[in-house]
Amino acid sequence: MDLTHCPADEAFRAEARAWLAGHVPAHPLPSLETGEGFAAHRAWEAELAADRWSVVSWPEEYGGRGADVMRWLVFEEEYWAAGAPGRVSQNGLGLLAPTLFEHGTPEQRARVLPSMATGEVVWAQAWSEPEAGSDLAALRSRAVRADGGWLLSGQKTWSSRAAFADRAFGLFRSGPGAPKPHQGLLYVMFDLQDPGVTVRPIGRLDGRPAFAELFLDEVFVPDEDVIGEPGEGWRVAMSTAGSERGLTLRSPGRYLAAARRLHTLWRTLGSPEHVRDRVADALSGARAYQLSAYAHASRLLEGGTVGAEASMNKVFWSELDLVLHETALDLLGEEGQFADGAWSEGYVFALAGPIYAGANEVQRDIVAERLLGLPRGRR
Amino acid sequence: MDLTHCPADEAFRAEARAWLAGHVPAHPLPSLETGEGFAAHRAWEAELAADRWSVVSWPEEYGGRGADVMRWLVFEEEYWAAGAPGRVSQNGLGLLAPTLFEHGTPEQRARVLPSMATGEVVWAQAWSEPEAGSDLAALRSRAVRADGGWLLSGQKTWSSRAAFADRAFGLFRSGPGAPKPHQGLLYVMFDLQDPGVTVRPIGRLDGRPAFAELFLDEVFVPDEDVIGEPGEGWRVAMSTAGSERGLTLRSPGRYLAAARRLHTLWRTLGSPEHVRDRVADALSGARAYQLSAYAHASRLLEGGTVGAEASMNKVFWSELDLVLHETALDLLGEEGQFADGAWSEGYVFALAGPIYAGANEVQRDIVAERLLGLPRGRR
Amino acid sequence: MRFLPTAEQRAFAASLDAMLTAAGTPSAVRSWAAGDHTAGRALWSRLADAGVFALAVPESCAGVGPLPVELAVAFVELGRHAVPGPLVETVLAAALLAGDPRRPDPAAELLSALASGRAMATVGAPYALDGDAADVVLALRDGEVWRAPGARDARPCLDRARRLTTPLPGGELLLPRTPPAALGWARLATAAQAIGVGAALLDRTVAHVGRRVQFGVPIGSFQAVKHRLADAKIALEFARPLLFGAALTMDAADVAAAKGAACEAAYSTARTALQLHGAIGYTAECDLSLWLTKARALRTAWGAPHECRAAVLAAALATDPPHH
Amino acid sequence: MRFLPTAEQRAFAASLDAMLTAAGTPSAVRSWAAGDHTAGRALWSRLADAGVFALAVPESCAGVGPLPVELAVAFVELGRHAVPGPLVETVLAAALLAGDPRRPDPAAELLSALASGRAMATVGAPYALDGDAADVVLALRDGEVWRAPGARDARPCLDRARRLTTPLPGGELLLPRTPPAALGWARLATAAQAIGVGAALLDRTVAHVGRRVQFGVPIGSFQAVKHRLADAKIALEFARPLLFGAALTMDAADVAAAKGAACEAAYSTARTALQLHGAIGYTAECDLSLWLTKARALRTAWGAPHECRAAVLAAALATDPPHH
Repeated sequence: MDLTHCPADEAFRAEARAWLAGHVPAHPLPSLETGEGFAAHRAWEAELAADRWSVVSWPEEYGGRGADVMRWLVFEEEYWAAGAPGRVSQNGLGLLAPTLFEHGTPEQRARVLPSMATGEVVWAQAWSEPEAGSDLAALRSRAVRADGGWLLSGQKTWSSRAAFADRAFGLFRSGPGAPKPHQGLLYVMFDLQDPGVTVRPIGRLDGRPAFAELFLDEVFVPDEDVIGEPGEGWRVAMSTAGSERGLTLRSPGRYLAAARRLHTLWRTLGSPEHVRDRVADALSGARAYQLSAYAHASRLLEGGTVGAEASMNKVFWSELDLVLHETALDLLGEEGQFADGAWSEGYVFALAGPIYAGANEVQRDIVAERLLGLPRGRR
Repeated sequence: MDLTHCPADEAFRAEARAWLAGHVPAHPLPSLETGEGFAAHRAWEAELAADRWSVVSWPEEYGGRGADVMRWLVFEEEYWAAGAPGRVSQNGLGLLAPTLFEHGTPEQRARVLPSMATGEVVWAQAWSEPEAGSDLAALRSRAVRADGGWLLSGQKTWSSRAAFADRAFGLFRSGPGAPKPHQGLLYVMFDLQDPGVTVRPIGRLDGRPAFAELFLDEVFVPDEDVIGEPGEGWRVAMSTAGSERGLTLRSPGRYLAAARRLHTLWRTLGSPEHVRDRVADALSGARAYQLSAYAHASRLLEGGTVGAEASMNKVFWSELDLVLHETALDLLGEEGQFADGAWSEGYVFALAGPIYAGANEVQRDIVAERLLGLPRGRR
Repeated sequence: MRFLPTAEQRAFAASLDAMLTAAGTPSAVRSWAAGDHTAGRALWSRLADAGVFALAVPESCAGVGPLPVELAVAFVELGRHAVPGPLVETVLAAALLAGDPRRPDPAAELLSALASGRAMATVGAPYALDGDAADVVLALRDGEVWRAPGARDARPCLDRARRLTTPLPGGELLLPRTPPAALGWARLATAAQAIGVGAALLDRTVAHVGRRVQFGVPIGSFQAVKHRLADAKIALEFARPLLFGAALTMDAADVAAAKGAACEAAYSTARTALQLHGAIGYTAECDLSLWLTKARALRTAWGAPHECRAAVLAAALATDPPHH
Repeated sequence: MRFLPTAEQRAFAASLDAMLTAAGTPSAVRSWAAGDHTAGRALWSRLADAGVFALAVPESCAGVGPLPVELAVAFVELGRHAVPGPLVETVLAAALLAGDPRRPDPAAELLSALASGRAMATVGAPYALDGDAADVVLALRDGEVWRAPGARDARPCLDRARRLTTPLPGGELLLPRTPPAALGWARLATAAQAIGVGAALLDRTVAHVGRRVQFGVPIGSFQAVKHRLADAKIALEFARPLLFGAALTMDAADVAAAKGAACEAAYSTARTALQLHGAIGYTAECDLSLWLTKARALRTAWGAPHECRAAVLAAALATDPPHH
């Protein structure tokens, strides 16, 4: 049992740190959820990619550095500690790319990944539907077989980034008569600029269009944009959920950096007593999440898996993030009310944490049933 | 809307305060849950009764002062502020007496109440059974018809005070073929000294026998000890739950006094920052509970009722009490670990608060279903 | 002792509720947030006609006050309907001006304008809410009360219907000393507003979870959902008596306890409401957002929770000397 | 980087677990609480034979340490089985005596007795746990380490298996200065014990709610029950890496963070365990009580939560200067 990174990982850390020190913008970019900010973040992806820092965990042939999960954790620590911008390609990198590596064809990988790595194509996810939030099996949007491909119709919602993104990926019901709701689904990529797609941006609490509704009316997608076998979409989508995804959805580096920023803010404001406990707990919580990730990464590197433990991670980071940002606003007092304050957008973003990527209520059910073995309720 | 007690209530307050100042023991009595302490508390009941302070809300003919619920609140404020001992007759006063006033015969009242008022007879409750905790409808102990009365058999548990008490009251199944589990129950009083009753004291966390298991083997009770109609026991037991009981189970005076004691302790120990918030919240919480009780009492005095609101009270006071005592122990640090410390028995007692008198989980279900109108779950 | 609202107080609340329901405040809030104050001003006039702004103004200055209980009754309804504008600040301005017994001329004149609804006021300490909309901008400076010649730098807040401005320097000295009790009126009104905000959030969420089906059943039948809502209900129900108790005594500690408890209850109800609405609740287009963001803003305004706790403890210190 | 227990560490834990399971610790705890230390001493010998007390003692003094990771592994198991006695204090005594490089003669001798299990030690600061059972009573006095001639005034605690005593005055000065790092060993061992206590409470409660039927179903199928247990699981699972991270670095802030998180997780798990067991869990005769009361005691011992937080913040201050 040890906590010492190998020399190669430390060399990698030093290289990343040096590069970031020379490239991270001196001032924060405009909000990612604005047209201007989206473009600035896209340019930042290109800058990262130019020196092969945008997709460090990918193989070199696709623009990466073949970093294993431990080295990825190191990169993320440095990335967030340097105050680097949020990642506009997060959805593609975190959800679509792992799926392509596991289920895509070589042709798909060659076609899709390089432009994702540079930010030339930004991907949005299209999972949820109005009647299917935490209950994804209730999907109703459909894919109908057409010559050489499929026609997609229906409505998707809460499509993050879709207001400004280029393409999207999601699940559609291709076998309406499937005996179980998880069967008969198609995992497919499609173009948001297609004339059959209407994108209606939705403002989040602060009014910024952080997600959109998508209306699809017979949008043709060729067979080459289907990932995995038709009808197997659920399995394709879920197969990456059980491994690294539980670890890489939100990296510890992010919270370590945020906790340190909070601590600095606290000291700068004279270390007021009323948030002392929460500042200390944010530091400890971020450290706990970091160490837990090291343990999970160690297990993955030995061929193990991360299953329902991902549900514990989800609850932990989302609540840590929210308390951390609430504490910052409490510290700031009146100043914390402004929409353009240094912590405000982070607070609004953190408010969504317990809701998306599987609401925390569902995650707690999973922890209780799969990790503790409690009887399934009616839910 | 006002918060001014009428002159008569203020005069009553002054009289109570003066009496208590002259009679409350200078040193705390030994623990109620010991033989020695039980006797001391019984003697205290006699002392209260001698000057008609033991049952102020009862009619004068039974030793009371005919105090209405508002005046009772005033009495309780003075009682606890004076640091007076806990009430060994609590179960009889709070549960059996209201039932007798509503459903008892004049003969029963004349026979039972005076000795309850003096502490000569201390009553234990016998509701729960091993398989029926929060789910009282699952009771299995039975009452079989006999000549001029009933034969009680079965097992009761969590019978508070039964280790040292004289008599008990509870529900027994008299109609085993009743179509619904709440039907066919008998509300009955019985003698703990009866040869058919075996009392097995049970130690609580600190080892003190605060309750007991009761094994009943054909214990004969005459018809005169049945309250209400046979088969109607559930209705009899529940009828008093909906009115004053929700208010009188735990009086605000108790928490006001405890919060003030906590505040004094905090200041005496130098006002340490780490519990500041909780001390302030204890003061506010006790005040909120007091004011809420005034509102409920005002409504009762106008002929209104307190129904499912009692479930809110239960959750509120039990959690207030626990946090209050945890805070005291945190303040005391190492000193708070001793079993004989000034706050220790209160802490152990408070730990049980969220469990008894309807577990807080059940109370929250009631609040959600009856006050908010949410759909009943499978529970 | 009769710690229940009178029939008149209940009728006052019901009439405001009915008026605001009919007025459809959400659209007024949205246009206010967009910088168009027309609908908000119209609401303001109707509230003034109902007497809301006269409650903190003494009869000697064209008011009907001071009537803190009625003010609390009214502000619960204002919060329930998320009425926009410097409501609390106008009350505070009145309490400031009424609080100095010498009451110089311009102050008396202003008081009557506030009571009648002719003037909307805000108070900067340091920021002034909606100074771009207000007719009167007061500024608290080193213990003095000034009338500033306006306000600048309107900045959008997380509650989009609130814009914090900075009073312009200079202006006219109104009172040489800030009347110490005036802050209590701001806290009381804020606490009442928070109770109303919390009640609206709870009501809307209860309705939502009864309708919204997931996994084949209304999500309101899930025990975890029920218990969160039960906790919100309990927190609000025990903050309410603190509010009215404070209105009756106007004791600084009682007011602080009410402000703290009401705002914490409203904010935790907001968190519950957001969580149980899920993504739809997180959108600006869902009306829920109007109350969600207000719950957070009220928590900070005129005394954050830790400041309220400090006031509670300071009062306990005065009344409860330690025994050694 | 391999932040997982080694096969040897897992085997060590498993062997202790098997040994303690076979020994049936609850009856030893009960007799210890009643003042009969026989069964507890027998357990102690077997733990010493397994090498538990040699882990904090350097090889130069008949120990096998310092091996803080193995110590943490062992103490998790001691907590899981609620082993009674001054376990942490014996480790602390060893750390104190080993911590002074000059190590005077009596200290070296004592160290070897502690490592072998021949001597059970306790440390008073000011109270000494189980001083009536210990062979060696150390006292921390004004920065010095003394060997007291015994202890008196054994007082029962809320954890009935713990009796706090006061070291007798006088005795022998062992070390003129308390080695500053020694407290870290006490905190680490306490944190590990708390993790084990929490794990035992969780396991027993999961088993109970799967069996206990109310309203016609196992109470473990109620969502409110599930979520409380899920929260306990999450708190314990995120305290565990802090524990082992602290064992690896032995950094004061890491150890304090681990102590704070582990003890808060264990205590909140205890609250959940009690609530979900209901009345049966509240009885002294239910074995659950042995862990319930220990969770509270460990939270206070060797650094209450606020003291641990202060250590975390002090370290952050040193490593993270503010930017202005």
